[in-house]
Amino acid sequence: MRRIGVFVCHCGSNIAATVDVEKVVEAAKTFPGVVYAADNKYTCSEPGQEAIKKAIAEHNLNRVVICSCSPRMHEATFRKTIADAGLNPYLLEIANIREQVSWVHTDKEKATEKAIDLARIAAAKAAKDEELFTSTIPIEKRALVIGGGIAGMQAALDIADAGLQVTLVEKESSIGGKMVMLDKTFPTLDCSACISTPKMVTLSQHPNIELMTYSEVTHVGGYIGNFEVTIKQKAKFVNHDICTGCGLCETKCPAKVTSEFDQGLGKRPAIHKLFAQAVPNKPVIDKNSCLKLTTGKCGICSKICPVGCIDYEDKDKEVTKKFGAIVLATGYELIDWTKLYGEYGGGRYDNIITGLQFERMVNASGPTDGKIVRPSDGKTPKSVLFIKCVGSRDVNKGKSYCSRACCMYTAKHAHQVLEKIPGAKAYVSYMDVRTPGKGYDEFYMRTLEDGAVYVRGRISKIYPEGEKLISLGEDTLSNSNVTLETDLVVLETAMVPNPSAEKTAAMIGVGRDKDGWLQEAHPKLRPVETNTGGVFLAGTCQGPKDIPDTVAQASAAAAKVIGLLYKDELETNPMISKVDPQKCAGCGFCIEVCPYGAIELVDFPDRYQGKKIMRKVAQVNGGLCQGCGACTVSCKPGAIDLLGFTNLQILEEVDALCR
Amino acid sequence: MSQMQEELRQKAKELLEKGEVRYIIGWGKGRFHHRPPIFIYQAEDVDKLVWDEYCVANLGKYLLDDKFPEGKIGICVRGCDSRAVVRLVQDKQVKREDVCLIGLPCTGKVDQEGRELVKCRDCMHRNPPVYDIVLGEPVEEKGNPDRFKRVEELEKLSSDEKYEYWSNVFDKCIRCYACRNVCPACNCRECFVDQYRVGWQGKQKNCMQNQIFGLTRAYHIADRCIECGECERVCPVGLPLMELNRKLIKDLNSLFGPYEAGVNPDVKPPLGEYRLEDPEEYM
Amino acid sequence: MQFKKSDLPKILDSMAKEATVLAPMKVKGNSKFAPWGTEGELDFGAQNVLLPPKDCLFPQTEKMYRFETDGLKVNDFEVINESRPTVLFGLKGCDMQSILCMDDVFLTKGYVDDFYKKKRDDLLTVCINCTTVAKECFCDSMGGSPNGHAAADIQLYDLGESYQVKAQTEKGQKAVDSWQQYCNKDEGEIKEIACELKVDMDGVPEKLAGMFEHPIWEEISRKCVGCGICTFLCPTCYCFDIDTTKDGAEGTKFRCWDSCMFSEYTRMAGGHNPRPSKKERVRNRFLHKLEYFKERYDKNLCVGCGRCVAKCPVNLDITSFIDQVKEVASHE
Amino acid sequence: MSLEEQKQVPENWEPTILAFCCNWCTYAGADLAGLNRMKYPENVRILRVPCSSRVNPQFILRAFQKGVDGVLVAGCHPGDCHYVSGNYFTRRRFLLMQRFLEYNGIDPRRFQARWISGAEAGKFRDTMLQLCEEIKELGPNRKLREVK
Repeated sequence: MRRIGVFVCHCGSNIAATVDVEKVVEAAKTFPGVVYAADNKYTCSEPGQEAIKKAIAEHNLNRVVICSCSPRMHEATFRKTIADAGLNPYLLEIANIREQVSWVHTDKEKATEKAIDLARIAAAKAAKDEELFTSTIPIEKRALVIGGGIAGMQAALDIADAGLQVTLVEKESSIGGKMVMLDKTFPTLDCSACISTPKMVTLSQHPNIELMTYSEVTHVGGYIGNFEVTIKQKAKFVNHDICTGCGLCETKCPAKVTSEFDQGLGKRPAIHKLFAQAVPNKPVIDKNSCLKLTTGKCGICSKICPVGCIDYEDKDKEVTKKFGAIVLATGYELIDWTKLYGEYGGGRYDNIITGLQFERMVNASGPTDGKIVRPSDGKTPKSVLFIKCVGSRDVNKGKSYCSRACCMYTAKHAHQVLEKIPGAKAYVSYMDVRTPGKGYDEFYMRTLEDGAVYVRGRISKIYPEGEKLISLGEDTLSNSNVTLETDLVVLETAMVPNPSAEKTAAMIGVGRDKDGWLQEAHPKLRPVETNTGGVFLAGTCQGPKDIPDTVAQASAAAAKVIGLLYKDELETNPMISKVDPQKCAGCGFCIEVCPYGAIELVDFPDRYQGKKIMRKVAQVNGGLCQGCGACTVSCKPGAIDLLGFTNLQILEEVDALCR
Repeated sequence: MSQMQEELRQKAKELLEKGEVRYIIGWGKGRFHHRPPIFIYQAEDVDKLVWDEYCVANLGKYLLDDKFPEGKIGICVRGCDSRAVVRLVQDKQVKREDVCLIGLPCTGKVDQEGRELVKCRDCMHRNPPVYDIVLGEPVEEKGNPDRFKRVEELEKLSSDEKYEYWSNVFDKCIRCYACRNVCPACNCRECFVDQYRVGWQGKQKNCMQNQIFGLTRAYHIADRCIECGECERVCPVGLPLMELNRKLIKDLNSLFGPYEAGVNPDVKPPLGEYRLEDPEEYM
Repeated sequence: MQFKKSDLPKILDSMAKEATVLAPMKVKGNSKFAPWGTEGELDFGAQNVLLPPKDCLFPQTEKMYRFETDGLKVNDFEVINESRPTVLFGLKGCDMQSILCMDDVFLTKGYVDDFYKKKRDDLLTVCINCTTVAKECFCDSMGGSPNGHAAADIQLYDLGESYQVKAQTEKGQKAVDSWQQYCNKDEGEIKEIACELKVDMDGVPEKLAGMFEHPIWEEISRKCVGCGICTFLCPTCYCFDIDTTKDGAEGTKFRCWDSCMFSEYTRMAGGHNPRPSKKERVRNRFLHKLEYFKERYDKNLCVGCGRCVAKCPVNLDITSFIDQVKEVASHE
Repeated sequence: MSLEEQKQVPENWEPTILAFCCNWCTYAGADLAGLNRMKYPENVRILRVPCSSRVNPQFILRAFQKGVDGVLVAGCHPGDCHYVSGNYFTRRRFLLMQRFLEYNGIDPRRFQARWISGAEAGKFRDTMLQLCEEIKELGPNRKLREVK
């Protein structure tokens, strides 16, 4: 039998000035199931809470209604109060008669009437309150970081420094990502390698970090605190346990292919380190270009290796590990401009390169040893045109968004041309210049002072004429057509999500936005969390960023991971959806609308037409469900219901309101 | 028609003899003009199968009586039956591999006076969109029957006129739930009307309660109604139930893009998904 | 004694002054016994009106009592048993027979249902014989007749231009007395007709008694869709459910028709259902109509009105079933 | 009772308006309106739900049946849903439901939906004012209403 107690708060004069509290108490006494009603000057105060506890004991109350301020204010307080009195904390309802009555109304009679209504609604709901229990799930105190670029490295280091175990998975043979490809970083012009390689080394030597390069995540199961992840370690054909990284094999390997790291500007052997300072600093054999592995003839590296670490029989291996949290740091790629910009030759002209190729060129350890040259003839260009927003901010061509870092690195590129090639001309074709960072605008101004010529307008066509490239465009500031004759054109292309992120995100259940960037839980308030509990985002996988923002976000993601993994177990919210398997027909509509992937179909043993059968029914994962209730409406028979806000309760509330 | 019937019996015989299906759901002879559903297990019984202009009942729903069959079920499907099966498969109530769809292109059915049934008048798929075997030649589709005409007429009425119209309709309802029970979109294990503990719906038979039932049922099947018109056909008091269903279908199409339930097994019902660019009226 | 058909409205008018006169009518596309005076037209055609007359004795929804609670106590309790004099005019023999079945259930064997009794006591029944029959009619196979019913308070015979009047009870006589101004003393020839649809009920109840486990149930129930058309259109189906509406502290208990064809009809609070599938439900309905009731009250609970035969969406036809039973019985 | 008779507005009639508010945005917006002592009519009764997507269209039918004169469903702005996508489903469901109710003779002003954030106390107040004014103009709702 429901025995409801109603407690009406004066809140000093906050409520009592506009609501006749005694009248509310008297009315409450007549509500169905109500056996006790009283008022209190300040219900949330110590004596107020004691009065509730006393009444629960004396009147054997088993449901409590408090008419006071917003539940957003004191729900937690009063749940604790009734729990102290021995009641389940979820047998409480709050009627908000302050924010929604006394503070917004002036007519005392009408306000009192409304307060009585709200109390009646709360009592009707309370009558259908059921005991709810939080459950706990243990947490695996190990984090997985997917992606070994600057974001992944920063996150892994921060988590490891906090004393937690981290596994970092990188698909390339070395960590470092895009940042180690760069020459200098804006706006301070410090050498990119100089600031990133020490991090790489620290990471590889960190006692709490397990580094898995040349590896990919192939399956993710489980949920927050308890992910089960399968990682494929690709065959390296080099036993890294023995290899000393001497590099002799690389010098002798006869197979030479285009270097991915150098963006196609240089060559590399089949057995290779990704770059000189690679971590781990040991080579792998690219099985697609190795002569031994493709034709069976060669085997030079094996013959010359001083320690005998070459193993042509090496196979891909899969390991499964448990993790409590996952950081996605899958990074970006550059948009393939050749498919989009036929008017720039679509890749047919050697002397049109991308910004990243420019970075490799200008990098002292790059394919040209730091010299800016024309790929066609190796000559030093006397004039260079940089075109910004290639594929960015142009829905017709590429992407609608701004790639954020290009304005600044273009300024850097122009600066480098002017610095490295005396007397050279640097032109920049731009739509806008966006420099909202510390020291950014100053850097841009400096580039202008250096003599870079900024032309506002898009380039509509580029074609070669003799040794030169002719670029046609418009100067929208002077409203005139411009023709630029330069030796080299650099396209500052849009960032796009790393294509491998799509598969990884789908495995984990992280959403992607319209452009494929991974979706954060809230653009403002939860920028590094995802809608899948225990999965966080770092760096450009979430959207275009420069290095400072990437590092900041990586540290933020690390902080979230640390906060999660420092708990021993996770308390689940008991106000989540629950399936009645008898009613559930297993249609799976709820699965479609669940933003958290918290519902799955499971086998349910049942009898059907006299036969014992297994049928599918929905089941809610308490670790993933956040209690929104979207599923409840998708379920026509109401087989899935939201505890704490059940269909029955809301119908009772509606009925009570209409009295 | 009789040639098709012969072909159907031959095919049924073959399927049963070869053991490709355990039984076949089709239409048989009833009293007067009725062609009630029948269930043929033996090859020698195939001559009980009838295919003529009186085969009106939608057979799809019978699959729910044998959700875990001990062999394949053969089922005769016109366009509407085929769509019913597709919906049941999409709702995971029937496994596609458990059924063998015997497609029968259909030129419309008639009542005992020989008049074309209302449900056939607005048919969009006379040929089964999904089938395993198809008999006879494809028939010409109706093109674009003006199936929203009545809805558009009703939309033009004033609020009060609309309400009066529907009150008169629902006043007649006797709550026999035949509409629900024949509907292939209604495949809940326990209908909301039967959940007396939750109390979605009162058991009283009065205009308001009938209206709540009618509106709720229509909304429940909004994105699953295959427009077979069975609800309207079986209604003993002749309620124009498709005028409700078609309104929802019309709006779903105009709000969220073209959609026809049960035609393409890969297209999801529109209320189970959303687009960021959906119409915005609530700012 | 006779009166002209053209005087019928006047007679109905005069009766309607003191009672609710229900007559078979077409009202806004609906075919039912409607109060005389409702906008619509009288319908004495061959086909029965769609909705049976049982609603006036046993309403589809009937308020029983009202109560009020205060906290945990019930304060106020009031039985609602409203009735007013009612005339059921223009009953066919089958529907009249159905009222006798209902009387057996609600008034005999030591059990009297007050709600029913009050309405029954207030009821005057006026039968008219059938001059044509619909193809689904088979009342004369079920112990009734299209030519009238002896239990009606008043029996009218259709003579073409006029009705011949026969008062069969005291109550009927009293009513007929008040029609004197429209009546003359003529006697006409009454034509008798018979149903075209015939079933042979001979020995069927007895045979059915031994057929509870027979495979026939499995077979015939396959096509049943489990709707309530047959039970709600049946003039003799009397199953009901009792439920409560609550409005805060006030509440009303009411009873409403239920159908044994609904899957949840026999479902118990714990979830167990003794009639879990269509087979058990169809079996129960047919056995109730043709065997159980006969055993208890010595009447068929099917009166042959033909409504279910005409309206079942899948032609699950009781007459065909009886034919089938006859066949089964002959060689098993 | 005919519709004409039903149109009689009882003396001193005040509309009852039900507002389903999501916990994270609109309910917070209502609280903020309170904190700022903004005034709006007493006719509105708020029911708190975790998300607007928790609101079953059947609740709306029930409200009209039990005598509510107007219903509001309010939640976070698109893109701001605390539960990611709930309000997008709300939007689809209620765009359809609103038209369906209108088709059945319920004036669309009696059933509205709005996006009101936790910061939009002013919008909350304005919505309440507008809703009350519109419903007052429409008079008591008798449609779908249970006869007591």
